[in-house]
Amino acid sequence: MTEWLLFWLPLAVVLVSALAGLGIFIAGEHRPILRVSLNLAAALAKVVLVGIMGLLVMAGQVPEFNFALLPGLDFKLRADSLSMLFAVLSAVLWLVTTIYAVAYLERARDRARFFGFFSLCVTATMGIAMAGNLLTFFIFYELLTLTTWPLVVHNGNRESFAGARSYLVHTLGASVFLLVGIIWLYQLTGGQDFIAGGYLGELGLDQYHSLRIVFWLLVIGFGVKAALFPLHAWLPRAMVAPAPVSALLHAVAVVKAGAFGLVRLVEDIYGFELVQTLGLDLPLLLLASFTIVYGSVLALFQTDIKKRLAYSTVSQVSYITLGVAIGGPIAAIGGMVHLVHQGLMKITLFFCAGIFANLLGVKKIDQLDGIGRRLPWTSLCFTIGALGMIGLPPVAGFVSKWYLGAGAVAVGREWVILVLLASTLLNAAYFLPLIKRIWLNEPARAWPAEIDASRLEVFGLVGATLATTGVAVGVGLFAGHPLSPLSWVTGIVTDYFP
Amino acid sequence: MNRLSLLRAGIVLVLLVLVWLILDGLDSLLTGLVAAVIGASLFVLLHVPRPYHLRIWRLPRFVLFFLVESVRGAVDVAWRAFHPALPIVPAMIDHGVELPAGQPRMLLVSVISLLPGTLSADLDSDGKMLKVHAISEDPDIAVRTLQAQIAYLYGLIGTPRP
Amino acid sequence: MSLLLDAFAALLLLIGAFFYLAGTVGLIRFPDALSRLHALTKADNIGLLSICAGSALMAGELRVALLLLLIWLMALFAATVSAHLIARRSLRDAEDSGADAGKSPS
Amino acid sequence: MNWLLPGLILFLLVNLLAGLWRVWRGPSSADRMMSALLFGSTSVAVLILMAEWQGIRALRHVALLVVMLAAIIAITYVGISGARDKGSETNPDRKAP
Amino acid sequence: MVIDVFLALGLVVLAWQALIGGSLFRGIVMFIVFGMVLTLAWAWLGSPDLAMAEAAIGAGVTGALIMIAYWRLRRINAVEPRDPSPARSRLALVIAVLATGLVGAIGLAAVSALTGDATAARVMNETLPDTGLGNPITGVLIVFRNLDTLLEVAVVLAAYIAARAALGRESADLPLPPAPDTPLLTPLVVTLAPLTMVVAIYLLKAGSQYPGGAFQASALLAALGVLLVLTGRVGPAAAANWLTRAGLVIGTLVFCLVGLGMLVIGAPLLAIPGIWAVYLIEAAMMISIGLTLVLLFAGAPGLSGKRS
Amino acid sequence: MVAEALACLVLVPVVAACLALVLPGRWRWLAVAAGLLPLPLAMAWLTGELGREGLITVAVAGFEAPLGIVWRLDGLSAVLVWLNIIIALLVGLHAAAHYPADKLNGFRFWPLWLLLSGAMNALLLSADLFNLFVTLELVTLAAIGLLVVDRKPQAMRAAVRYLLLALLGSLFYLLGVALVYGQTGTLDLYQAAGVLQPDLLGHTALVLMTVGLLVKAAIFPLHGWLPAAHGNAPGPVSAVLSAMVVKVAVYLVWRLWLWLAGDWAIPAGLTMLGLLGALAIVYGSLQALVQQRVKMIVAYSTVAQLGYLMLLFPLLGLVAFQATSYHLLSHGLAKAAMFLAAANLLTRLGTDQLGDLRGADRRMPLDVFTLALAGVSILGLPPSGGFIAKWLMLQTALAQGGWLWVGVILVGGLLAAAYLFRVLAVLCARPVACPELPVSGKADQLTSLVALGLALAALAAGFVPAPVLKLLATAWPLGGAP
Repeated sequence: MTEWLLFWLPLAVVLVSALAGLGIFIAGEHRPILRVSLNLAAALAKVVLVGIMGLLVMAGQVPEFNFALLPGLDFKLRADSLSMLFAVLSAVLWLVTTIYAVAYLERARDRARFFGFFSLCVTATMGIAMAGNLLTFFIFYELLTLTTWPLVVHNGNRESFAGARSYLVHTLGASVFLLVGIIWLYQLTGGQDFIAGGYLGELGLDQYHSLRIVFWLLVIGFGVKAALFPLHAWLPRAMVAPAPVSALLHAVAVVKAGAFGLVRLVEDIYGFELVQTLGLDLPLLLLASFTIVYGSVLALFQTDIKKRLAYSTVSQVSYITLGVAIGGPIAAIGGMVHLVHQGLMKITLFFCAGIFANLLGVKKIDQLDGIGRRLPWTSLCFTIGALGMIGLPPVAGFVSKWYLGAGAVAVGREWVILVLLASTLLNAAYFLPLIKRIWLNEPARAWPAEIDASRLEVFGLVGATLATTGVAVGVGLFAGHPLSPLSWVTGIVTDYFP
Repeated sequence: MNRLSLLRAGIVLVLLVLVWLILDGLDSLLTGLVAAVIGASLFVLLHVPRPYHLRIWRLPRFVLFFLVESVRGAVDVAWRAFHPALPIVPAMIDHGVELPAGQPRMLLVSVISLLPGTLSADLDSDGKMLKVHAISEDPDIAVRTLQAQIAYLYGLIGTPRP
Repeated sequence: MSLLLDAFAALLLLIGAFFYLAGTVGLIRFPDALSRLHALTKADNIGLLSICAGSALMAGELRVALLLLLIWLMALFAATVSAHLIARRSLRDAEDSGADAGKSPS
Repeated sequence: MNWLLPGLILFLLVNLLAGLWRVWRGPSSADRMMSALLFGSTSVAVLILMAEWQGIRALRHVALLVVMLAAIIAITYVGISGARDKGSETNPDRKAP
Repeated sequence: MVIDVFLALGLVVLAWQALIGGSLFRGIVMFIVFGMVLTLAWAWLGSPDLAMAEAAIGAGVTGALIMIAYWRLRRINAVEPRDPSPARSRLALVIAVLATGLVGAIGLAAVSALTGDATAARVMNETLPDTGLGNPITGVLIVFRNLDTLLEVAVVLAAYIAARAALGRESADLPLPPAPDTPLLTPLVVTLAPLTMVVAIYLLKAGSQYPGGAFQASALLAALGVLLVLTGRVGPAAAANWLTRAGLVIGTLVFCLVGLGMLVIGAPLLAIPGIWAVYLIEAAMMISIGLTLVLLFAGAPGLSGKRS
Repeated sequence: MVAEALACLVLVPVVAACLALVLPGRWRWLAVAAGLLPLPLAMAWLTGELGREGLITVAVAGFEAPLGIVWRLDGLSAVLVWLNIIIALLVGLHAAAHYPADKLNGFRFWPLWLLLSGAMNALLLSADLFNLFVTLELVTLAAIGLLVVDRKPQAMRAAVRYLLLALLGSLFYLLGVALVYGQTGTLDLYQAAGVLQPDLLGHTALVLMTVGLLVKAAIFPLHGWLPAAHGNAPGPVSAVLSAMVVKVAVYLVWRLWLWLAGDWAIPAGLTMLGLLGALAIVYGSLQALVQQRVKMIVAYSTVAQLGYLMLLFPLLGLVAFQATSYHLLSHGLAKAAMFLAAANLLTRLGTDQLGDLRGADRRMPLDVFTLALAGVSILGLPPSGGFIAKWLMLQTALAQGGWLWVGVILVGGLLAAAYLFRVLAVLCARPVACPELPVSGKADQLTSLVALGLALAALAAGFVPAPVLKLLATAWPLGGAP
């Protein structure tokens, strides 16, 4: 029984949303109740399944689904600790986002298409989380590109196509590098599983040149989705998508997939030691640092709320890269835990921006004046999220930054502190004025496009937002709890740096 | 089908068997007979009954006439072709046709082209007037002689002279 | 005897060839289409007859002779009928183009 | 005597190609058809001579085939090349530049 | 040797002329002359089979078909000068389809006639006596490599269906030239038709031992059919009755069924049980191919007889 | 039994084609069914047998080569026969729903369809150079007949052009065959392979045959006829033209270069062919990028995708062979699906002009989805058969350090993405006006489902490549990777 469960569970976790997606397509546009129930049921099922899997992993089991496409070419889904981190995040946020999206798109059209691809998109994300080797990772990575495209073009207008085109050019271009890199690696070592500490250590010196090239190929491949400078340009342009998409894209699915890939690359393929030996850590670190500062600076100049959040994402996601590039257990903890923390905070912020836009038509920063009085709960969430981003305790962001800074000091790269400091200042510079406008400024006489939302809609939207806010605060407050992301990550990192 | 047609079909059958024999010898006479019967039935399907028929015993005479005349015609035309001065005087004459439709008229029209100096050029639609193209003198006489010969061959007149 | 026969056959073949030549010369030299037709029909017909006869003599076999006769008869038939049809065609074409002389051919 | 048959064959072939000049030159389609007639009858003669020379009986059958087809082709030519269809009585060759 | 060179040169000149001939009509005549000279060339090279095939198919029937297409083209252009292109392409298609089929057929004959001391030829000469056939070419076509022939008959069928599909139903009244109104034609037809029939059957029968066979016979039959159509004794019909359709497929069908039948009784696929099967297959092929060619000439789905 | 099954593959469709012409009324359907349905059964049995034997040979009519014709079913043929059968059945089903009865019966669709599938099987089985010529002729003519069943003027013109070029190609091929026969005294490909020498004559023969086949395969720069023909053909016909008809010509080029001249070692020639393929990929994709009609885009995509098949020559090796063969298979499925989906759009919306198709996904979601799914395989994105092929191709190219080929494969993928997403973007765009579709009948649904089925098959090919590749490996003639 357990054998059976351990084998099929990873596949079930991945497929449950895919089946939901298909069901939604078949249910079609004109059966909303069926569609929504299906969607919610699948999301709940997924949370449950992921939960079961988490328990198994905690019990020391390794759920693993393996299917040999070809000899030496395995399709492998495996739940290790790192997988679980990402999987839990995705499963939980999918549930929340689904509730939010149902409410958000109450008045929109083409909902079947939207939710169908949304579910498929989650499938891809889950697959990325559970991928046991590079091939599987690549398969879901590309699937993610394909399934998010219809979401980006969802509005069907000129800007959305421009955004989608930019998105495709970047991601597909990157996938070319990724594919070459992966195949090259397969040439060198065959298809090996991800393993803590990497599996390339045995390769001799004569392969180092190849390994360096492959590393950068893969960094390019993952870096586009992770919005690493200079490959980030698609992200702000993709803001044309509906808010739940932005939320999911930027908080969980796409950018995190890239960042997650970078973590896998450094920790599970090369192993930090080898990265260091090859002299690759410093360039990656510099790149991440630059992106952090650069994204923040650009965010400063945005007048559109979602755009500002997008540039903020560019900056924040690089924290993860930064964490793994610094090296050392402490920084690694900071980076990886930021995967979760940033996800929670950023999704909250996007939810809020979506509520502002959807209910009141507020899209620009200067339209935010006094919105705190009109939408107090949402504004509160927004504020908490923003403060978390800046790194104010007790919200989650603080924990990440703390570990990053401490980790940098631990390995003797003190200058990173400066980067963090600059970033924090800039964060404050672009978030605080918003908070001021929300709470302190006088509201305008009329909101740009206020709609008469039903109670249920508002409940869905705000409820989801409150939930994510709560979790974001919770993980910060209870960081010491054995089930918190931080504890979890610490467990992971002890594998990497024994 | 009247007796005359039957007779003709019989003659055709015999001729076709003869053709088969020429082609294949005696090896598979049965196949030959089948082929000849198919051929003869085709004839029966296609042919148009006429009230006159060829008198076989008058054939040798006509053949002789034809051979001699066509050799003369060939020699005549060869002489003209090789003659440096190219002695030809193209002319077109119309000539009445008295022969009935069918084989006699066909024979006239075709054989005329082989006689010295004459070439059948056109026959009007009711078949009563033949345009003859000539490159020598006296085409009239040649046509008239031939008509008589054919008429005699088919028993339409009693003497081969015009 | 055989030599004589062979010589006669050869003579017939040569005669046949001569008439063929005559036909071709006529075809090339004669001034108008109908005249050329004269040359061709008459000369080729006798040329073929002569060649058939010569060949039959050489082969010295009744079946071959009869086959050649059949060939000649068919050729005769084909030649005369075609000659008539071609002449007719040429004549009517000439009439038509004469009648249409005022118009430009389109 | 060995030279006689091939010689004659060659002679007839030369003859035949000389007739080609008429096809090439025309001027009327009647002339062209006529040359085809010449080709038919000359080919028959050549085939008969070849049959004799090479001792292949079947070549006489080929000759018979050619002869029978010649009549049919000639009728096709005449029927087709000059049939008086509306608007295109004139000789198509005159259209050619 | 001189003759070889002469024939070769003649062929080159004629092919060139046929392709680039100044006027279309001249090109067509050149093409037919080319066919005749090619016949002579094959004869001179000592392969009467190919000579027959070339005379019958290459020069004879193709010549007639190209002529009728030429006539139709001119007529269509004259009647509807505005947009002749669809009709043109239809006709061009029909010609081209036909040409492809014929090239295949000639290629078939050409390859089957390749002899000399090649391995295949040597083996064949050893095996031929066992089959009861005297003509190696028929041996190749019907016995040894009959799959080629079977598929080639199917090619003709496919070509016809393709042409038919392109022409469509409305083309039942594709123009045919009026029969020349001369009293010569009836006697001509009456004389030629029975004779052609007998010669065709002879060629079919002779094929097993001497040069000849279904392809040549069918070409001769097709020529006869063309004559009957041209003289108005047989006219186009608007639809193909079942007899016509059966006639079109009988070649392929009989061939396949004989082949499959042998398989059923345990012999190798397409093994030929005896000389009677050779005749059966050849007769069926003759009917199919001949009928196909005549229908293409008539440009109609079916044929109907007329008594004049 | 083997002979029976092989005969079934070839003769049953041909007999059915005859019967479909002769039988009256409803009986024709029976003939069609009887002509197509036994094929998968026979092939399934044969595949089992092939797995045991490794190679199946049957001397047709009981005469072994060099006298007779030998049928030879190896792994490569088997895979292609399967593709042919799948296409014949599924696309045939699509056609049955797509066309009214009068376009199917009589001298129209079915007889040609049956002849085509029979001929294709005959071609794939044959190991005889001349028999291959005849089957190729039959394939071409049946394909051309199918091309004009709708009697559209553009299709007619395209057909004429295609036919003339195909005829030229046939003649070239035939000439080469004659040379081979003259040299070796046999027409059997495998017997000739041992005898034919890489001298001037042998090279000439090879080049002649290759050029002839490349015309039929529409490999750049001889592809000129393809887009017009495939873009204007009726839907089901476009599908089979792109999925099978051009492929078999490439298949023959493979047979010639790897089986007949396998041990000649002519790197210049191999590279040349590879370069043609590379140019085809780039040129075809660029052309597809600027077309204004969906079917034309798909047709140019075929031009491009055919180029990949030529990369076998420079990459020469077992893996490359498996990769290109697998590409052939999955592209066949995906392209058939695409053409069918495009045809559905064209039939039901009345146009396939890109500009008029805005918002088509609202009206025909299933077909747009099919286009997208098939596109995944065409792009070579996972999970799809195209991905497996691309992966293996890249793997062997990288292993050999063939950076040019790596680049070409990757650029081709990107360009494919460009032209496919261009289409999808329009289809998903918000329409100017959104007229509702008339209620779709069962037939329409069936056409959409068939297309979807093919697209799913192309995807499924990404999950179970192992048995197919194993089967292919048994056919590889040249031993391990060089």
